[in-house]
Amino acid sequence: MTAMMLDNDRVVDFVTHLQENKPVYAPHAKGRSSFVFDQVEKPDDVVLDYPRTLHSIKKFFLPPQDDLLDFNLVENSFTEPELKPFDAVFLGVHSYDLHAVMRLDYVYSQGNPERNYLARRQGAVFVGVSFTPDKHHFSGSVGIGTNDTTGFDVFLHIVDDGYAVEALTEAGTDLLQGFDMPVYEGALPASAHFEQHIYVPQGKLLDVFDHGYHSVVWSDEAAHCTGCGTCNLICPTCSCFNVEDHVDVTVTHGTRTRSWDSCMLRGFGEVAGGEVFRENLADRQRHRVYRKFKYISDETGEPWCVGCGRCTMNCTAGISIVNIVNRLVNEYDKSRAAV
Amino acid sequence: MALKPRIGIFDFTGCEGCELNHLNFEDQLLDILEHVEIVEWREAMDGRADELDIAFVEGSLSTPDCIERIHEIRRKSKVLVAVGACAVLGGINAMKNIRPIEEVREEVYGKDKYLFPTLPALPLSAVVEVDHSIRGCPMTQLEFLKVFTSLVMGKQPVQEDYAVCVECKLKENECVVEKGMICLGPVTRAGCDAHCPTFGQMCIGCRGLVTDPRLEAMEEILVAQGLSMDEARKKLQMFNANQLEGVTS
Amino acid sequence: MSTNLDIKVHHLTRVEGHGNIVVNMTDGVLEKARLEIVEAPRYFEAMLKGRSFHEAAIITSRICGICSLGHQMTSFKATEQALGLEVSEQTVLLRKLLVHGATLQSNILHALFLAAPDFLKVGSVFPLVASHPDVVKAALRMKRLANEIAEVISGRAVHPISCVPGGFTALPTPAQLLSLKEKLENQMVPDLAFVAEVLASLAAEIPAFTRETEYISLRSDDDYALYDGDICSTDTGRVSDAEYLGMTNEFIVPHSTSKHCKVNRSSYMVGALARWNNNHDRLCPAALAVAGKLGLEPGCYNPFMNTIAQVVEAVHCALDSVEIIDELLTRGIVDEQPNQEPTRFGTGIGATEVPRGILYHEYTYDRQGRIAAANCVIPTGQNLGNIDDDMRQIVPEVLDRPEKEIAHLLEMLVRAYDPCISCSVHMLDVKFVK
Amino acid sequence: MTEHKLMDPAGARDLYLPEMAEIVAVKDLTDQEKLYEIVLPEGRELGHKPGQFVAVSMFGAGEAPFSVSSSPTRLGSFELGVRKVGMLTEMMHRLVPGEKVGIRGPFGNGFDMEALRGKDLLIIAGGIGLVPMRSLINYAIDRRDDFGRLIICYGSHSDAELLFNDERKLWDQDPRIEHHVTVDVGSDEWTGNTGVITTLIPRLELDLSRTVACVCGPPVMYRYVQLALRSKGLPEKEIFMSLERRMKCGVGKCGHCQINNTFVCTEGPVYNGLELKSLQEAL
Ligand SMILES: Cc1cc2nc3c(=O)[nH]c(=O)nc-3n(C[C@H](O)[C@H](O)[C@H](O)COP(=O)(O)OP(=O)(O)OC[C@H]3O[C@@H](n4cnc5c(N)ncnc54)[C@H](O)[C@@H]3O)c2cc1C
Ligand code: SF4
Ligand code: SF4
Ligand code: SF4
Repeated sequence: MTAMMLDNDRVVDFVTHLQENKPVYAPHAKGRSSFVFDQVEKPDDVVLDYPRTLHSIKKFFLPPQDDLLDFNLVENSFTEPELKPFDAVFLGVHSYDLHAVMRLDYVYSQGNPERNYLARRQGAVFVGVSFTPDKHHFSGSVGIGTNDTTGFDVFLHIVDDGYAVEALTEAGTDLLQGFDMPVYEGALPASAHFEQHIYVPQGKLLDVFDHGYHSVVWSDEAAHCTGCGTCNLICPTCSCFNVEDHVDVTVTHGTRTRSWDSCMLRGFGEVAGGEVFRENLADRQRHRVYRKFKYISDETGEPWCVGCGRCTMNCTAGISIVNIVNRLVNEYDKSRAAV
Repeated sequence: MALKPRIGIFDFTGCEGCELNHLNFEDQLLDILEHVEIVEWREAMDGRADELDIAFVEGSLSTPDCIERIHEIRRKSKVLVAVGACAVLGGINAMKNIRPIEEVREEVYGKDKYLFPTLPALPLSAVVEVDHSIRGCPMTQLEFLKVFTSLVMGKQPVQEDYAVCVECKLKENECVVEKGMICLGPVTRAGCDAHCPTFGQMCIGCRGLVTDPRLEAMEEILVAQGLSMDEARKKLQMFNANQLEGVTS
Repeated sequence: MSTNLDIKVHHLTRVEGHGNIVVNMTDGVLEKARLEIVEAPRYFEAMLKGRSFHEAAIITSRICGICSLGHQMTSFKATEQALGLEVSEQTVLLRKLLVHGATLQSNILHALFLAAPDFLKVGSVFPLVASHPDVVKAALRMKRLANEIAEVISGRAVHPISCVPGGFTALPTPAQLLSLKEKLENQMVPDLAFVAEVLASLAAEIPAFTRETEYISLRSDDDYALYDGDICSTDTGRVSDAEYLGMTNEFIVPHSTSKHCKVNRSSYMVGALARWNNNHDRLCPAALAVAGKLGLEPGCYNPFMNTIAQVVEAVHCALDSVEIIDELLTRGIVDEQPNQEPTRFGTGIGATEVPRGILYHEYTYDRQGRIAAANCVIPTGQNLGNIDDDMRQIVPEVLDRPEKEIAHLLEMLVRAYDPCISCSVHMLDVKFVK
Repeated sequence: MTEHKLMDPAGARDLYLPEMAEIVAVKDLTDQEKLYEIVLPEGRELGHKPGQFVAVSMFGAGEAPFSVSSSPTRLGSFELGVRKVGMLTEMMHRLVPGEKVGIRGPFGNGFDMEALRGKDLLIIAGGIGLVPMRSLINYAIDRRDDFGRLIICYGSHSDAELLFNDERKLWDQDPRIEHHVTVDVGSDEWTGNTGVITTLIPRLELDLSRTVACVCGPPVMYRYVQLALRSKGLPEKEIFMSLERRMKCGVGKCGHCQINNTFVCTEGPVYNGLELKSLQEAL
């Protein structure tokens, strides 16, 4: 399929065009140097050239706080809050974040499929954009290039003076309908170069984790970790949650709400009576990383980490998942050399 | 618990911001009054009560008179709730505990220092049994409502025991460390909905430390940000002097 | 008429902090008539030592939750002066708006929740929920809005968050400001008018007592001085804030954990009435009209009228807030970061009008930007001598009344000053001893 | 898994909505434990297996998992034995017959009753572990001929904390049940065994070719019981243990109960010794 050319100075028009049919969600600047996905109000505010957003688009389908039911204490009854599909265009999504959504699709479809997630996921259309890796991105090491179009309906490749626009699905072609663009003449650019790498050949990555369980890496890294939970909470593929009942001040109504949780927290494995399974931070750190590279990966064959770099960048203690994995790789190589 | 619990509000040494925060429930005050009868509250009303279902007590204990009064309050109350950093931790007043008390008195009152007896600033739990805590400086209104509704329903209020970072991340805040600021969020107990970082300010640790706080890791972070070890300790001590000294958990 | 009196009001109610009223008269000789401050000393000046400039206001804010905003503003001014930090005009406007919010909040709290029960002869605001629901609802509405101003601009009504030395860490959106403005105009202004009507009908309940004293407040050329100005005395006129020590002269008295002050007489008064006496010409016309309706006249020497002066001031603050918001909206909110790059390290003084009167902070910073010395002079401390002097005059005037009534009158007197005892002891009960 | 093929939500269940079920009877077991008899709407059967659990909802307090204590062979209602330990269980203890609670489930794998057919059942229960085991015991009693020997070893901290005394008296009288009890610390009246539960095991005469052990109790118990059984020669895969973990969903989503790569709520709570051996974090 031929790509079309979207000049930089027409991006605002393009966003306006997308807004005609559906609400559009796209990255916006926040704070001193951060970005967040938000519904577009002023097309001018959309930022397509950004390193990564604070939360991934996971937040729309699995919200940080999600009411599971509303209850009435007087009548001891409940109602289910309405579940609305996110019938919207998600503009400016990076490849690794859509890969993360696809992993969540798997989690919420297999075993006991969950209506709450699946219902919200309906109707979403994805317009991707390629990105320039910064010092934390390493999605290339888990097989996700900067221009990986898997799952997208439309993809914008960064080229000189603008974007080469590729329609990838029927829904994507429909989106572009009515917005005239000249044909893009050049070849589509290849994936950009990553500074950050996991040093293991593609396809061998998961083997490393058959060996790393008893590594000293875990206690080494845990010594610097505060156990704050940040690394899980900003991860686009983390999906654990807590459930709590909240009662309003009239003590007649309330909601049962689930919120994102983190396996790095001490209380995550605490049961009544105070026993904490995985009391040790080293065990928790291992569990987190094994959730990304082994447990589900053994089932599906792919790493559950998509290489977005969020956990490393946001860790105030400077703990780097790439560093952890590379240390394991190193130990693995050594043990194999010894054999 | 009686259908309409009789409650009292008491104060010890502190800034009374927590008490003021009781009056700041403008939108909920009338609802709250539906569920309880306020029978004693020096700051807002005349009168005293002999027996109470719930005592909300703010302030730290720092004179011999305080110790006597808190015993009396404990005796007459079925449930005692410590309200705010001063009552729960000793609060900012406990910073004076770090330096020898004589030196501090001398500095403020000079030769007249013996006119005014004072003790180290203690949390209520150092002297009497405390049933529940509402943390924060000032007390977190969110948490007050949670404890209040729990007590009215007759259930144990749950205390958050994870870092402020959790709530901060749930709100998709830009981490203030990103702006070069120093933040005690990673070891401070949540429950405030990350109020300070949400307004671009650092977490100062007013809600106390989480269970099993990773202090060495936290100090390492602060030192990496350019503080000396001594300054890092001081930061942590602002609200947690007693907890760090083992006076309270 | 009795010649012996023994009045002890232990842990005075409806005031902030712990104090006792003590009056003692034997055979017609008045031995004691005073307010004893028994709140535990708090040692803030000592706690500040060695702290960084980022922490100064966070710590001093905890001197008092009721005046936390005032302490912060004063602290910023002292720090900024000491470190040579310039702040933007936007920052000053936002701070002035915050000060209005804090003044509204405190004045409304005092006039309607703490003092009004005296006028209506009940022990607290709670019985008024049933007897005067309109007044209570209006009061709650006003207090909510006053708090909302603080919440929108600084994140929190008690111990504000986002104001820091050099500026703000977070800024309000124009939409938030607009909504504040609408509520100020459509709720606060009518609510204040309604409350003024109610108070006018209760004018007879205000004791007719006068004692001329020295009144000290800030004064500035261009507005009703709250955030900034020179120190101004009704006795001796204006001096700059650098001379604050000579305008306070703190000294220790044994019956109070808070220090006392005096300047040209044995005592002086600060607070809303002092501001009224010095600055009534700077009030907006609507506030002056309310003053007229409530019988508050220039040169008023009745301390009980302090409560009325607070209500008059509230009207001014509400209307001036609207003007500040208009100006902010016209200029547009500029996304700026606080200026926290010191250009010098030295001594700085901050003087601001907080609801209870002038507050002074003085800090000296060492070369690492840590506090080497600190001094805070608190309005309630400045008023304590004046309260004692009032008591000494009022007791002989009312000896024909029953002791209980005298005690109640004295409580009302102390309350009229809206004393903030936690503040004053940053380092009240009434005791009559025979 | 490359391209996303999104499942139609119409095919997904409402996983988190409870059914309001009526408590028809409440019985005190000790001062800390109560037994609740519960009926689902329209008298529907719960349809559980021994070893499965339900999530009980109390609005305002939340949800918590409880093993079903009654046997599926006893129709019309099901029973839960609840120990008072915290927020939700304290509120539950105030419930009286006629009131309703929310129920989700049954969840978990439970015991594979087909696989146990014809075997000698060695049931080892510590403390509150008897509550879930009672479901299996009563199942075996009701289908007595389907099984070989029925050996019950029950240990408790003290004699005051012993559960189901009336029922256990019947087990004592039944010649086809071997029922052994021990307490860690006995009162002056106690005449039975004292000592931890593992002291009962060496005395047992087992036919190793047909014995299956089913174990439930506090976490510390498992390691020692397993050691004791192994030293008797019972293979790991014939020892079944029921684990406890924190749970928030019961349907394999919330992540709290995950041990290495298994979810206790869907693949457990019953595991055999061989499976647990590969789960490093299990015990
Ligand atoms: C599979 C399984 C079967 C169980 N069977 C029984 C039984 O038959 N009888 C019985 O008395 N108890 C049983 N428990 C333990 C019971 O679930 C806890 O005692 C109960 O959750 C305590 O709740 P609480 O609110 O009273 O306690 P709190 O300490 O106040 O707990 C607060 C919250 O933490 C979570 N939580 C705490 N402890 C546990 C736990 N052990 N497991 C899961 N979540 C927890 C719950 O969500 C609870 O709402 C079982 C647990 C599991 C996992
Ligand atoms: S973000 Fe860093 S410090 Fe926090 S839990 Fe994760 S690894 Fe530990
Ligand atoms: S583990 Fe870290 S790098 Fe990997 S997807 Fe999660 S947040 Fe991104
Ligand atoms: S701002 Fe503070 S509380 Fe928030 S994530 Fe960063 S370190 Fe944690």
